[in-house]
Amino acid sequence: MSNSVSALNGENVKGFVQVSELGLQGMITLRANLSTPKVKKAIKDVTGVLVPKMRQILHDGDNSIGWMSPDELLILCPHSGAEAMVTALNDALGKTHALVINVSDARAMFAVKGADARDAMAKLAPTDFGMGFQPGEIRRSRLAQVAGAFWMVDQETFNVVCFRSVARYMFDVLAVSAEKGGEVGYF
Amino acid sequence: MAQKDAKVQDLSQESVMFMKRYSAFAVAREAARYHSGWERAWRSPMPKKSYDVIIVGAGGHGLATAYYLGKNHGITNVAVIEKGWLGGGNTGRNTTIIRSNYLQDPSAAIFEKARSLYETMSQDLNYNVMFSPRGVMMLAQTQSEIRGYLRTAQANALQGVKTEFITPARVKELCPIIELSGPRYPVLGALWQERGGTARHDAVAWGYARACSDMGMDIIQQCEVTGVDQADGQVTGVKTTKGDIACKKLGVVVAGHSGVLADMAGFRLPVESIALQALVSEPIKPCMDVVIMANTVHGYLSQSDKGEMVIGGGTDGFNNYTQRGSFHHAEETVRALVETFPMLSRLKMLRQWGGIVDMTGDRSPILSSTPLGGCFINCGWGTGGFKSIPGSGWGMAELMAKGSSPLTDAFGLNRFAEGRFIDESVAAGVAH
Amino acid sequence: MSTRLPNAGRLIDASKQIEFSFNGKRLKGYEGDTLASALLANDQMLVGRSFKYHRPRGIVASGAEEPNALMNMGEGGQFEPNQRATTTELFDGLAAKSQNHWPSLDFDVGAINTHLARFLPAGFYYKMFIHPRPFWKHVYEPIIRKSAGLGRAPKDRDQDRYEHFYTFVDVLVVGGGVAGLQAALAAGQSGANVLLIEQTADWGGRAQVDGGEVDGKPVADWIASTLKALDDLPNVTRRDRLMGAGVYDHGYALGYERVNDHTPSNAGPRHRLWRIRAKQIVTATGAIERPLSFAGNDIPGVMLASAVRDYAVNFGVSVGDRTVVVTNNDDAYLTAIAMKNAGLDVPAILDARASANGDLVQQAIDMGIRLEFGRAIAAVKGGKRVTGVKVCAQIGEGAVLSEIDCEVVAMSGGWSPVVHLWSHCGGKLNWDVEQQMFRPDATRPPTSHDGEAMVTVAGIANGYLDLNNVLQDADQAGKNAAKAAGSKPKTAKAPTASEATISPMEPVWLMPQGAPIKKRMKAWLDFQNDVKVSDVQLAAQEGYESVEHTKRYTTLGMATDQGKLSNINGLAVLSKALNADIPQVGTTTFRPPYTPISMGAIAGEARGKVFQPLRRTPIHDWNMANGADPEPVGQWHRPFAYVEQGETVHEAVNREVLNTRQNLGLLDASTLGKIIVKGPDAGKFLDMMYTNMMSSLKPGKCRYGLVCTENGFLMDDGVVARIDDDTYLCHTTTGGADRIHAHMEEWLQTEWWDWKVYTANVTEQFAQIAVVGPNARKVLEKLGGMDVSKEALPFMTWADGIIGGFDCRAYRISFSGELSYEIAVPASQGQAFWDALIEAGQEFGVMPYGTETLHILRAEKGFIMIGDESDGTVIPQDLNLQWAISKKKEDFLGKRAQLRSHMADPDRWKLVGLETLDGSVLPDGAYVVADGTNANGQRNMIGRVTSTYYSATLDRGIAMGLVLHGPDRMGEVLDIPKTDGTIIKTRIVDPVIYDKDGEKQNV
Amino acid sequence: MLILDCPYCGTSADETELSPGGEAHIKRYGPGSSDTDFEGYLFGRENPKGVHFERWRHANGCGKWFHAARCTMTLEVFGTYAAQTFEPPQEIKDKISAKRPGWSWRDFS
Repeated sequence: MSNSVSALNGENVKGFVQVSELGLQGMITLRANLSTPKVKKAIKDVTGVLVPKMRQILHDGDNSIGWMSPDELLILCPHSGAEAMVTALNDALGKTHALVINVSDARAMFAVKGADARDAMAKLAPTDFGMGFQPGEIRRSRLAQVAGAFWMVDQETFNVVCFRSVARYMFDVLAVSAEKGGEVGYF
Repeated sequence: MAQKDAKVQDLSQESVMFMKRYSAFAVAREAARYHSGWERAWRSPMPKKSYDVIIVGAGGHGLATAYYLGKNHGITNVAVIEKGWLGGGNTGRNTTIIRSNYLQDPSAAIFEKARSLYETMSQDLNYNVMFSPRGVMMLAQTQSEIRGYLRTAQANALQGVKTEFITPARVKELCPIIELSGPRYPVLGALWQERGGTARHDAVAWGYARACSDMGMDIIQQCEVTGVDQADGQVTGVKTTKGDIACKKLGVVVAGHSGVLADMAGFRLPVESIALQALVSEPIKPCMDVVIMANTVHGYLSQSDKGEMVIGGGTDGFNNYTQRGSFHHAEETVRALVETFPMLSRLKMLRQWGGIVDMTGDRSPILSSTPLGGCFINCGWGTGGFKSIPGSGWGMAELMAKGSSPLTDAFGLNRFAEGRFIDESVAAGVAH
Repeated sequence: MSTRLPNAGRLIDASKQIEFSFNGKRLKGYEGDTLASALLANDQMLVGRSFKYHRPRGIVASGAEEPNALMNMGEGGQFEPNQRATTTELFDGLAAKSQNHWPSLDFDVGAINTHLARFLPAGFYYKMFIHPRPFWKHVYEPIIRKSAGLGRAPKDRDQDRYEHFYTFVDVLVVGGGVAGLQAALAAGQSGANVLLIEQTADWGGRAQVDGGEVDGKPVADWIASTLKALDDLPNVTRRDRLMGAGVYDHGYALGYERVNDHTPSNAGPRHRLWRIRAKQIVTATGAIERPLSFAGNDIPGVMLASAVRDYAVNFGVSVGDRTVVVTNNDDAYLTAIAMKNAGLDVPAILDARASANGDLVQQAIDMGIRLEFGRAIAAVKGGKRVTGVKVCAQIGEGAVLSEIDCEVVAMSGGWSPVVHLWSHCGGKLNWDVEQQMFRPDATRPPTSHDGEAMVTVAGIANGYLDLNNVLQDADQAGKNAAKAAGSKPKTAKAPTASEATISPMEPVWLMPQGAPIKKRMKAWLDFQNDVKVSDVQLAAQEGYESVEHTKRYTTLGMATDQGKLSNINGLAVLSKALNADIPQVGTTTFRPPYTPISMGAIAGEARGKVFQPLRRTPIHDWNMANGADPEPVGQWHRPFAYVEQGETVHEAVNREVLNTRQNLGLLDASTLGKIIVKGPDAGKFLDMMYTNMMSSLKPGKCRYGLVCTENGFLMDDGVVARIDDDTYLCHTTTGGADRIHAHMEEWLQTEWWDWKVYTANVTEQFAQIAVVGPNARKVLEKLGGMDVSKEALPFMTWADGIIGGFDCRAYRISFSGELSYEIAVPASQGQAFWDALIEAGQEFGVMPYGTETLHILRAEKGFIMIGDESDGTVIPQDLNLQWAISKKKEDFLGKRAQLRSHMADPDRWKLVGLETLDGSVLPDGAYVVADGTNANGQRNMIGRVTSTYYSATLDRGIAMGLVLHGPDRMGEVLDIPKTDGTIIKTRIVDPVIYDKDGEKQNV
Repeated sequence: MLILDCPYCGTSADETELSPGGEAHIKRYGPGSSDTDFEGYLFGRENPKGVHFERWRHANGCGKWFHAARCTMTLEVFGTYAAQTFEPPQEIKDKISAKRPGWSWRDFS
């Protein structure tokens, strides 16, 4: 619907890296036995993306799938197409025991962009942001005081997902980390 | 051997007779001769072959138990056995807060007994334990905390515990360094116990030890219990690293190590040992003359006589005997307190440590007889051990001497099977 | 006179003068100075007063071990007490004030204590101030407190910011001296990912001052080339002004970076706290020189020998023209040599040893310095500064042999390795008899998660005092650490230094050996806390035999320097007094941090708006903009009431209550938990989770349910809707959303993992709005789109549809007793839907209402509230909720627990309504009393108030409570005392007092 | 500050990503059980100085519960394993035996 708004409606701020809320983003939680051929096929058929392996995030066109746990995936797609994709996945899964649910509005998504993006992220999460962390990996962790998931889009950009209710906190805390004068020059 | 024992006995009698009373006059007299005349505060004897009562654990609770066995019940043929040094456990590693504003009747009874005994402890023991009834306030920073503390105030009024719910303005008056209008957790009032406060923790152990020694009891340090002897379901003595010692009754008062002793005595306890964090700042000039507890943000704060800000925080959630806690608990406590006490931000943390606390299934202590006849246990004080020392000792002594005590009856081991818990964490629920 | 030498020191940029002030006096220093060096350069010998006796105190050391030079620094939001002058880099405009004196540093009334010292020995306060009882709190303690403490308490909110930084490395090397550099190089060349940290801004450590040759080159050249080599390695990072503050379990190290302490006007954080996970930690933290104990060793001008030469070499500062060196080892000779080299006078070296013939001794002799062996200081002359020393034989009782005029006494009692970081996490120590020091015992290291050693100590910190051994040891430590972290060390050889001949040091714990009591009472061990040799001896005499007892009894080592200078000396004195060996008496436990770190840094970024996450519903901003009085519920801020202009909160609540009962109220219920439970076993699972039978619920229907803990207590409640055969949606309380979801997952994952059930917490996917009141249906019908009639959507059913163009799910449930719908729309449309309701509702008298109105409406209906009627000790049976406890089910969580004797006890207090005879509102939390007292003298209680409100609907107080045999005593009048003791007469009534037959909600 | 390897998502999780969940391998007693068994189930806890088995949840991570074998005296972690089991894997028991010969815990040794 046209009156849909994301948590922060695309707010952004520039420090030594840029922090942006990314607006409306379709997201689907899928829980199932991910090793069964039927589940794999249903997901590939509907989204065009393969089922990712442990801590992997795969992309194809507008859709991405991130590995959340051994029986849970996060499917990213255009916001307006999420409901239809839920229906399509349910149809494709048929009677298979699975849970597919639209969580687009339960979440918020951010980009942290700039040459020192790793430094900004390393102020918040107890995660190794060294060169071992590369595009293609998704990590769930804690960012300051809230849970989040993040992955690299390219060498300079992280995407971060958190719950919608704490979107303001996430934005603010990323912005504080990115404040000029706080460059670390570590990574 | 018998002869040697007798000699030890004689010597101890002698030193009992010469134990000097402490006073300003005595200090002045000693100053004249450069303090060369001070006696040992307590004797360090070898154990006798048998005692009427053995207390395992020379922390505050163990020593207090021994002291009141002698003082209230005339039982002085007592040994207090300590694995390390007396007062070297949690008695000397806590934030020294004394209060009795508990909600449930049994808790309020034993903690108020303790608090009232602290009032006169320096005089009783002739040892200045520096009880400082500077007042304890528990901040209400949410509506549910207000309701919880109003309820406690109501209960306390009926329990003979003097507390009142005070306004934010009064909070500020009592504690000028507080920020009332924190954007996140404004101070909405407080439960105030005017006669709560602090005491010098080491002095409590030392004072009891000196008084016990004065009554002829043996405090045996550096002596580890390695086994519990029993016959026909009755305790008969303990095996120790300084030999076997017989006793008629045994009191186990070893906090975090209770499980190990219980194992030796052949029973199990609903107790787990975990680490509790505390830290102090560098000393500054007096700026806070009350004790603050902020439960919403899990922080406790007072200023010691030396000027250090003493901060107590949360516990780890896992079994741990290392006396080291995880740093993030200290971090959570500090950041929460800095929000309500902004001046803390520019103080520095001087020292951080962990104590091992023994937690029961309902977070209330166990003062109880045990499946082993003549063997009694006092443990599970969790984070509330120091404030209860004299009350715990008083009740435990009565329990051991008479078989029951109104102070301890509700804290029996049987309550877990019956579902009769003493839960002080009530009203913490956040719902709607 | 303390002055600047003509040749400025190696750290000073003499072209850049800096202005600063001390006690308001404007002084000049140079870039590169520390506050301490600048003060000395300005002849400021007196810098503070001691803790207990308020003795004059001067600078003793040049680093983190300094006990005396602690300052109040800065103003306003940048004021900070207890700043150590020796580790404070000078900056333009620095304003420092000395501490712990009144009215002034030079004339301090508190100094009277020094004359009373005889009456104030260790532990004096335990023996005094016992009578009369009230005097401790009201007279003695205030005096003691006032004279104790050090710096002033800050008043203003900190204007600086702080942050944290996480990093994961193979090898962390702490300390940027020669050992640290070589260890980092060896580890780095092995390919390990290395972080090398140094607490100061200067690399190279003591070697920069003390000199030496490495591989035939001056050590300074070696340091420069090694730094370059490290910088060329991409896998090595080195950071200065970053102190290794603590080592914790599993390779976790805390680093304290002072980013802007020296540039306070810069943007950016003041401090950054590094949380470093290292596979291996190498501590190359050097050693600290020990003072010697002699009478008057606390007079300003008596300094550590190494500090005296540090000030000369690093900062070009002469502390005085004439320096007497007193020592028990060769190392202090370096100071004599440095003084001579700087053109200053060294009247004598007093060496307590009978003889010595090391290279440095020979060098001193060659330079013509007067050496006196077997000598000691009998007393230092002077008050606020040294004027000379009286010399005696070390053996004996201190008969004065001669007097020497001097301004400086440079003392050295040997060196103590800095083993703090090794010990923080359990590393054990051995006593090295030859060198008289505690050294790390490599066979008893701190261990990590894998049970293997995680810390290695390198160089001087490991007890190697000469340069060549330091290099070999550090090289091996670096290689070993890299290997343990999974790299392959290169076989490259370590650099070598020429070996020097060193004559053995000799333990000297008291000067002279047989010093009488009057001298021992003036021989300081702990300068800041005023602990003297006589105090430790008194503690031993009184039976405080354990080192922990002695420390606590005397306060030795408890000051802000944490005993860096005093611990070993005190331990040695104690062991002598007890006639035991030092290792027998033990060492004390080292606790983090190494030196104090700011609370600001610990709190990190979490202040102000990012203090804690504040959870917001999609309607949060509207709520706050429309008068919401925020009530924290968990991390949410829910509107307590929407207060209009000119209204009190209480009035707002009454207005909201009446309006909702009479017209139309809207509640932002988005915070209520919503959990999807799906799968073939979902019904079976919910039958275990809830006390009710949920598997029998029909799709399209709703059922109120109770969740208990396995211990039987009521945990949460809410309405469950069955979506389809396989799917349920469980509503929880606001606080329960995350808790109940976690509770479900716990049982599914750890107990019934073979059951086919998936859950998902979809709380935040929806904005949920309660539309409540007689006009509720009208407003929804006006918006139009779905049939919300009684027939199409009966009470306790739900349906999907469209209202006002919004996709929604409507639940026909009521927590108020009114006609009520809870409408869920996607969160992204929540605000728009709320706006639509407000607009459409105008003609129906719409008003938003808050949590207090929610509470009152439910209380009027006798509905329980989790957290009010339940508090963790209440079981559903107490609340007469037997109707919601299935008798058909064999099992559910809490069922077995509720069968225990105390829970089945008929004497448990039970829920009733309470009505005051005078219509007043009962106090919150009040108790119902019976006659008499219990065995502990407490008043007998037979019940308590659980909820109490003013009901605008009924214009009187309403309440619920738990009362002994309550439901059997309807109509009885009870006594409920207030805290002032007055009694409120209260009648037991039915808890449902509004619309008993439930007609209003079922229209 | 513990780190535990999450057996589900393969990360070495910092303690602040985890929530502790008490003793592992506790057998549930429900309706029909004796008072003693039920008390033991709810409150009887091992509190060993040494080898211990406990539950953890990767709360700020993949959300899964797992078990850890850990020493309460040194905090050494002998291994982590999935929660869907009634006893520790042999491999972890062997590892403990190698490091703590003669260990026992409840019925395991």
